[in-house]
Amino acid sequence: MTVRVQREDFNAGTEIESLRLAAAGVGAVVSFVGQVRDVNDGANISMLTLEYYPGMTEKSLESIAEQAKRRWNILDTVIIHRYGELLPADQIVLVAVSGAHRKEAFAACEFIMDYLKTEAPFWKKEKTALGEHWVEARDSDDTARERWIADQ
Amino acid sequence: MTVRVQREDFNAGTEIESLRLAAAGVGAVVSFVGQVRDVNDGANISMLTLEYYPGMTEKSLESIAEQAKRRWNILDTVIIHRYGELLPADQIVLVAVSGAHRKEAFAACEFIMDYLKTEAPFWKKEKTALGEHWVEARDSDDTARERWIADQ
Amino acid sequence: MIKVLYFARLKESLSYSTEDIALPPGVTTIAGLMQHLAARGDAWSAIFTGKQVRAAINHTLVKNDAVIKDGDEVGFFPPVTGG
Amino acid sequence: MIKVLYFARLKESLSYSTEDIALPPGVTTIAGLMQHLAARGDAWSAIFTGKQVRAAINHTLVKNDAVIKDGDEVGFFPPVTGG
Repeated sequence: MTVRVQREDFNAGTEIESLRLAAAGVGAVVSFVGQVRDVNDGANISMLTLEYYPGMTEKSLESIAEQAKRRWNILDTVIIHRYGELLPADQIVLVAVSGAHRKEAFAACEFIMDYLKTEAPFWKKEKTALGEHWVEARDSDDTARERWIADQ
Repeated sequence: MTVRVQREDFNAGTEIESLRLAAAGVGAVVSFVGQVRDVNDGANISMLTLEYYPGMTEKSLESIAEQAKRRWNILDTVIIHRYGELLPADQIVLVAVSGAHRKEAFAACEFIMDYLKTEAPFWKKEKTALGEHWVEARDSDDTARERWIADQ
Repeated sequence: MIKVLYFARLKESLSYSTEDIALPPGVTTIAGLMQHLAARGDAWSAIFTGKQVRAAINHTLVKNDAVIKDGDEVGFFPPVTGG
Repeated sequence: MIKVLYFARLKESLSYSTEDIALPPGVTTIAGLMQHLAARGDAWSAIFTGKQVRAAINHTLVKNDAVIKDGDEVGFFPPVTGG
């Protein structure tokens, strides 16, 4: 289980490859890469600043990965999330999950993203032509997470 | 929309990166990599031979990608599937989907894999200590596909 | 004439992958063609009366009541196992 | 003493991110601490009476009735927006 919160960029291909080759019996690696969009809610984004809570954020991500591991028959997980100043098309987050079979790897990867979005302490500030503002949490993210609770 | 059926290996990272950077408005890339497992149904695999139906296989994969595109608000898809002789830990298939938001990219990627498994003309022959045999289709793959029909 | 292609287990049983045949009189559907080929006996009989066989006409998966026309390419193969 | 940390919008409103304070008499929960801090007025009042604020004790997300002990690290922040 790998959790990294870092300023530096990451290479999704390298992480997928290392999950693929790390454990005997890996049949599938499902991954998610999130990047800074050039437009959000209709406004052009020129920069995104990501703040986090050192110590708590890593602990939160580890707890989410452990929940996924308990819930599905998966082999390993990688979560990398960046902080600091990011530009459009910069990568923000990688979640990758290896498993013997695809169904559980897909579910676990989506579960981790849905929980990360609603529980991991990160905050985004967007810069547009109108200035800077803190991004508001979305109800759709809460809905996405609640689905996993109903599912259980 | 990219579909490739090839003998050569592929680089998942390169494909994810090109989807990421290809279209304005990409916020998420979900990908699936399938590889040859060292054990299947309890037997050690020493080689996997993949056969396909030139012409029909490509057409089938394109049709699956188009169905995904009609069904979800996604931006682009890449499907690469190998044929020929493969060894344990060799990559078999990549499906990657870009979109503005994660939920639809996840659904489309899993949909494509479930349909590929049940509709795209590929056949696997496994080599074990007992010799070679053709892999039998799994009921669980049909079940996975039927879910999308009920969902519609 | 139609072109008939065999794949995977079917190809191995027959030791060949393709043949051009005249559409036999009275054969208008996949089911009819399968019956006609099975009547050759031996490996053909085994292929078409044993495990499940899928069929495609001109690269499209079809059911056994699908109609075959002169010039068509017909493919026969087992349930798929890719991915 | 407890350590109190502020993040994102809260940190910006206060122009600082951390303070060490003695746990005020009678304050035993997150709700009590929020009320105590809001009573400072101005930016503090705005933070704790306006938009939703989440709290963590020692790096674990908690509800407002969670109990604070001497030596705890308490974090206050808006709903999260990562990923």
